[in-house]
Amino acid sequence: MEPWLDVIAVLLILANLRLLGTSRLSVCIQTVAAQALLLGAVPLLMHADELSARLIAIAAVYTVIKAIVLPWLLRRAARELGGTREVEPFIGLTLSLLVGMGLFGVSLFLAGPLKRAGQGHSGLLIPVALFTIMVGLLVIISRKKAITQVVGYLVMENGIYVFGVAFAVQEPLLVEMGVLLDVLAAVFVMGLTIYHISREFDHIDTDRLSTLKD
Amino acid sequence: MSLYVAGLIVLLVGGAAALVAGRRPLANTLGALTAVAGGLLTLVSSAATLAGGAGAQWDLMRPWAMPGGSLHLGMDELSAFFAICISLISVLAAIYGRTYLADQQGRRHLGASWLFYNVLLASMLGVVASRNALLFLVAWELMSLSSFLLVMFDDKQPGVVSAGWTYLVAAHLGTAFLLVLFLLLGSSGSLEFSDLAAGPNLAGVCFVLALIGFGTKAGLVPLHVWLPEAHPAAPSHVSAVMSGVMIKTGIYGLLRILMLLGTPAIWWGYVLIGLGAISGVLGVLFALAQHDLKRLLAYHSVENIGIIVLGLGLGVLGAATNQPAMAVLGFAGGLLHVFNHAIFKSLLFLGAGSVAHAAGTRDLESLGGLLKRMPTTGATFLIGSAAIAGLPPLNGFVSELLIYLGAFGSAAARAGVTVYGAVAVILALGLIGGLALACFAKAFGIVFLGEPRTAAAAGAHESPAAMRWPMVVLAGLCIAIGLGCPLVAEALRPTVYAVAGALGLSVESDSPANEGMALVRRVLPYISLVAGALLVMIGGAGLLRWRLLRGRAVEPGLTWDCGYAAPTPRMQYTASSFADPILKVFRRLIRQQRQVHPPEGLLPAEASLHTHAQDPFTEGGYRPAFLAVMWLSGQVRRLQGGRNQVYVLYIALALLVLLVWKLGL
Amino acid sequence: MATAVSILHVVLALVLAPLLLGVINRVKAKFAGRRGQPLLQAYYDIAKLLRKGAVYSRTTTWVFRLGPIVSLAAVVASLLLLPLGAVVAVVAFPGDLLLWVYLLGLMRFVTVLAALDTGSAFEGMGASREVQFSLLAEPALLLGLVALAAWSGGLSLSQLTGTHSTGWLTGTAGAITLLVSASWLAVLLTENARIPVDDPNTHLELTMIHEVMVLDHGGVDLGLIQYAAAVKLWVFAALLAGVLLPVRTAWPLVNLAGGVAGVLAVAMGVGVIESTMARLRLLRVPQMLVAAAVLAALAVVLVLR
Amino acid sequence: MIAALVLVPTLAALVSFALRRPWAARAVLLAAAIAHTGLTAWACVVGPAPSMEGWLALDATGLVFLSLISVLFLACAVYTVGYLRHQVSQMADTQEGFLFSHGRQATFVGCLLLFLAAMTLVTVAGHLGLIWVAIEATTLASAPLIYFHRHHRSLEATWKYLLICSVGIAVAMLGNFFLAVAAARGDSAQVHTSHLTLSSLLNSAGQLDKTWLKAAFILLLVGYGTKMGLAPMHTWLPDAHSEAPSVVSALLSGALLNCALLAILRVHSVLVAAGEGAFSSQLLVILGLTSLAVAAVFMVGQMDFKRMLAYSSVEHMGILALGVGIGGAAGYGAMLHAVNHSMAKGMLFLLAGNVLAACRTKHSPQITGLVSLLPVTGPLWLVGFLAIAGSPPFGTFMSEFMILRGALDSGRGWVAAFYLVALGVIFVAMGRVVLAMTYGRAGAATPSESEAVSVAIALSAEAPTAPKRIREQLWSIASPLALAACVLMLGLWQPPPLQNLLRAAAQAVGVRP
Repeated sequence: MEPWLDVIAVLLILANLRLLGTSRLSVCIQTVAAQALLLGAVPLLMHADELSARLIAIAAVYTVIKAIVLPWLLRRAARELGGTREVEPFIGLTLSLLVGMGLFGVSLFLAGPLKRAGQGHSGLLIPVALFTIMVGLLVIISRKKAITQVVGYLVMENGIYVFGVAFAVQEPLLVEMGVLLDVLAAVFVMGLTIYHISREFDHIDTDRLSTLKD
Repeated sequence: MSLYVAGLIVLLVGGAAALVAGRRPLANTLGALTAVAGGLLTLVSSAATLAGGAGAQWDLMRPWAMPGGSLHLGMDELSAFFAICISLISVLAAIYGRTYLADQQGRRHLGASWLFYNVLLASMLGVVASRNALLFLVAWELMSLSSFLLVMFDDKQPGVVSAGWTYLVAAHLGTAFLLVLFLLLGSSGSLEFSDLAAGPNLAGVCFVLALIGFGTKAGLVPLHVWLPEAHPAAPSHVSAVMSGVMIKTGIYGLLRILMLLGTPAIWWGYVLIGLGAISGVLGVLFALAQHDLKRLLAYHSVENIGIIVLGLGLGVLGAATNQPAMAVLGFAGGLLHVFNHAIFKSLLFLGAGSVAHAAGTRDLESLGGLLKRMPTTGATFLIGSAAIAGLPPLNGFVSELLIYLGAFGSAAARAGVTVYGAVAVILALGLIGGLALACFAKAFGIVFLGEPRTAAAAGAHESPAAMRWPMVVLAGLCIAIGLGCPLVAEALRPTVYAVAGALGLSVESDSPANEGMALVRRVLPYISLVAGALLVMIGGAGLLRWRLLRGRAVEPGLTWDCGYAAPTPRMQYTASSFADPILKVFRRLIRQQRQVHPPEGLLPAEASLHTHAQDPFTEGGYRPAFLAVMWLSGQVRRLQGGRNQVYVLYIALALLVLLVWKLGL
Repeated sequence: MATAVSILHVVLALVLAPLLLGVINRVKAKFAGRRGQPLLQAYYDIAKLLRKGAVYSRTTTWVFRLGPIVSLAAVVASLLLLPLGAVVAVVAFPGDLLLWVYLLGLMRFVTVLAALDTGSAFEGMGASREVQFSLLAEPALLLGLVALAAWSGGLSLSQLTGTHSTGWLTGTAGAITLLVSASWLAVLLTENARIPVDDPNTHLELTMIHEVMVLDHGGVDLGLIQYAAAVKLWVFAALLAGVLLPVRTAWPLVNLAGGVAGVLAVAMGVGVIESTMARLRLLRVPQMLVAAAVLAALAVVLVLR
Repeated sequence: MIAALVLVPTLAALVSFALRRPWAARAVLLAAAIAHTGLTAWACVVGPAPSMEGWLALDATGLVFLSLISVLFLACAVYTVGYLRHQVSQMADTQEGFLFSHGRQATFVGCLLLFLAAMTLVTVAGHLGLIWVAIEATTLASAPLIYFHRHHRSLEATWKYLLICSVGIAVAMLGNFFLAVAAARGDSAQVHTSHLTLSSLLNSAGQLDKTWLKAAFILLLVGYGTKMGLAPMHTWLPDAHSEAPSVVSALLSGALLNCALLAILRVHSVLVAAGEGAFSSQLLVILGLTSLAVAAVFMVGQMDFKRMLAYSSVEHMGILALGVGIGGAAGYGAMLHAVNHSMAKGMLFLLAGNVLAACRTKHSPQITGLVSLLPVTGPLWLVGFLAIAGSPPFGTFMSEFMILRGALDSGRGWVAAFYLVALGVIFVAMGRVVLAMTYGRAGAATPSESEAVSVAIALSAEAPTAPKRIREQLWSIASPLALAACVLMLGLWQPPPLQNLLRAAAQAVGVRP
């Protein structure tokens, strides 16, 4: 199954780059959903020989929440908000891509020592995890809209998940569910907030969300 | 011992009771009464300690549920001396204060005011009695806080809030140095005074820390800037306590630390002399430039602290170079001046309070002719003025004489390089003396003599008896100490010996340190003698004058104004004009804003001279520094620009930096 | 014997003090080619004033009346502390020099207050100048005392001027004596309101200092003031003469005679100065006093080196 | 027993959500707060045993934080009752004058109780994963609280709070993974997360992989540090504190930040046990100093008094991190300081609420003479300033003194100097604002031109235009008074049992007192 992991890793990288390269909000959400779908598959692939009901259950719940529920929420929020459907980056898309490539390099560099320390299944999973986290941060930092920041946050979460999977951090159910619920709730609350923002502000533009400052 | 503790308890309980009484007139009486009662108890107790020798000293230790702390009080010669000063002045000021505040009864929350006053007293008495560093610091800050709260009593007046702020900040920042000081001294783990000791090579650091920390409280230049703000802002009986004794706790602290540090280094003496000289000269110069009576007095506190520190510096210099006579004279002079200054400065502040109370203003240029209207206040103020100017036969002269003697003795002995320190002391004292004389000639002359310059001054009335008596007592003390100086010096001897002994000088009865004391014993009777003779001669001359004028025509008339027959009060010389020539000589040292409109032309129109003296340390040092910090922080605030994206970037950067730095990834 | 001579000095000083004014005036008259007033004119003036009644301004208070009395008492007290060359003072003890300085300060203080008590701008102005100049004279006086104290090793005025042998203007001792004397001459001229600092002969110029301060005094008060001023002149002259004087014999009476002669000589010297110099502009006076202080400081450095 | 501590407020919250009547919600709030305090007191006495295989465990450190949370919450609950009683349906904004409404009172109370439950869970959790969940839960429970005033600024603050804290929390989760990896190294190929209970981590600390452990600490420090308000991750804090209702600010500052600190302390204790105490201490000291510096800079010239208090929280979190990092006497000092800061800051925010209600502005230059205007709040405002600034006779002085002592004893002269300079600058800056507000002629709030304001003022029965003495409600001053008394007591007398508890707490986080 190892080769499949590499394929998934590459797909994840491509998803990240697509995220950075697109100018459309809907594409962003779509990409995150796709990423989550891929992630759901990773633990199954990694432990294909010792599949347990619990593992499958977790993977299923995860996939449902992150690939279906949350994107649906986001899409709804985006629709409610109206406004432009562009992501409105602070830095140009090309530059975003270039920075993304740079970040990938950094990830590879950082992953070196980590890999030595950890026990790698796929040479690519750890750098991909780091890369995904960084891209998530990059999206939060470099995009104007509040909703893209939620997207960035989700991407970051995805990266952390990849990391957990890569090191086979197999947590007891309670924590795992707790984590998932927290993420769900977080996004839900964020979505709610954005909904309020849309009512309070003319259109969702975090430019307007900078009246509180020193 | 039990009297002292009882006094503290009376003060605290009384203060609390006054607080409960709140706005009722009872609060005023209750607060003053307990302040007097508590002060008398501690006065008696500490006087007994000082008089009773080593046997009367006490030490009281109780556990305190506080890590590092203990309720450890003690009374030795030094503590007792300062406790006497504090109690005496506080009692008199409390008597004065009750009447001073009487017209606020029912309108203001006097209970709180008396609570703060009593806490101030208790904390000052606690400061001098504390034998545990933590307890000392708590008492120290309580003292600052309570006096700050008293300063804020008239917070509706313009400028008081900023004065209070300046004071609070100065007090607090000064304390920071003390924290470090005591922690360095207590690095062995215990914060009991008996266990405090400077680590190797740290004595100098400790001295500097003590100098800054305690110097701030004492008002040494350039740490004095709070003093001329805060003291005038407080009610006058509080100013008397603050200026008279509270700033002396700084001197106490400095002495206490010097005693803990043992044999001093030579440079400490030079530093003290240098700071003392600067404080003394600049203090009196700034005072001369003031037009606000209480502000003027406040600057004089800076000056007198300078004189005291000159004495201490001489003492430290003597201790460091083993010149016991000089050391003993320096310490004796400094300590006696602590006592003397407490007396005449509180007298002057009480007098200024009466003036402000009666005339409604403290502006010199609006006063005048008050001696006729307030005879007792005027006479006592005159005595205080002469005393603070160091004139015989009053007490101020005696303490300055002792310092002079130490310095002259060193010069006469031509004892190495320290002679130049001694010469500096003499020069500084001489200059201070001359300037103080000028300043008090101005203060007394403009306020009490001549004709009233405003209707308010013309309508002034003498204060009630309860305000006059404390002043009379203090003025009497000025004279009594001047005449009875040998007795006073004898009473002071244990304290001086304790200090000198702790600083590494041998004070056995046949040791050289006694030269100093022997000199004091030899000289002071002469001072009494000449002072007595002076009084007799004044009486004689008065008698002569009376004899000559008897039966002759003595007529009232107008002041002879060189043919100009109708002088008006506005034609009198003003305080600004009086001080102007001297200030011009020293114009480089003080920043005075002058607005001169000289008379012009053949028929000159209105001409005027307005001077406004700002403290150059405030204007040239602290304010620009504050503004620079403000500006800088204003620049840095852009970092908090309101954008989430940037904020997340900070997090990412922090993460990156830490990871790269710590793990070398 | 020595005590009797000391007392005799005080008596002589009290008697002869007004004579000094006569001497000065005579010298000035001689320089000007006039006959001049009688030598005893000051005595006549004082006597006449003491016979008069008094007019007091309604503005004044008891401070005004106290001024002349206290200043007379203070200056006489300072006389008690004053040696004349080898003639020790009546009261001599370590540190008496400071009491001496501060007694003169007391005299100044009461005079200034009495002046301010009149409420007149003239007197206020005089008072202001008085404190300014005497303040600046103080360092010169004190530094001179330091130099002599360090040289003689004594803390009493009598030791400073009396017991040590100055070696009459030779060597280090001479240099010190000369420097201190020059410095103190300036102090003398300032403190006693002489030319070039002040002009004792006019009242109404705005440049005046001492005379304008006592403008409102009259009769007995003025008499006391003038007498006190004369004694003050004697005090300073005696100090100066004591330092400069070569007479150091074993016979006290000779010393006294020499001393009195020295005082008269100083008075003549003052007369010469007043005749040959013009009054300085007021702004120049501080410079002169600072220069005097520098001379005294030089003496100090010379001793302590 | 331990579970009850969490369950009681949770159930109360659920009840509250269901309630229709505001007064009932308030009653539930008060009852739950009292019950929680009672349970906590009981826990202090009994010292409950760990349950659920060490997932829930209450050690001395946890007990300290639990107690302070509980006490502060009780104080805030009392205050909240008074606060909600006087809510009107429409309020005028203090800055821009528009009208806004509030969230439902029952929801507000419910969220408060959930918030309490989450914070309690942090203190009783003995498993790092559970701590993470609990901390994330605090974020979610408190977000609606910040958005209680329904207007755009509070919304913006809520949004920033949510996003920044979520990012931080995500980083912390990564840190937890790292820790799990570090714990699994020596063991087997499979990482098993029961390793993440504190007890097992501490027991097997010696076998943890050092590199992963260090990386984990950095991630957790930055992650939880975001929540705790350590600079430069503190950026959400001033916004949230200034826009939230004052009682929420009090809880955020006094309780929530401490929870995050507790999480960091847990990890720190693991590092100390693993022999890497120097590493984590150094980082704590550095972040502590950074926070102090940032707080000092931003407090200079700060005009918004609630923001000023928020930056003061940054400062004190810095002091706490510093104290823990320095160790020794400072460790005890830090524990004491956590208590002191909670009390003092809680009091100050509650008072700020009173001031805001009376003066209707957060712009401090418009406020003067509070002493005359508000006879209790005014003096207490000054007391609070002195207490928070570390002036004797308040407990903060003792704790700051001990931290300084620790710094000097451990030879960190420069750290001590920096600490004192920062404290000095902050004192000066804060003093300027507070004194100007407290004293002088009472001439507060220049009423804005908007008509709405006067309507709102009339509704709230407090007329700032006529600066006369205002009679204050007992509800609104009882809590600040009690908290002030606590801080004062800690400066004059620290009960020996408390000393023992604090000492044990300091020991538990790995600093030897």
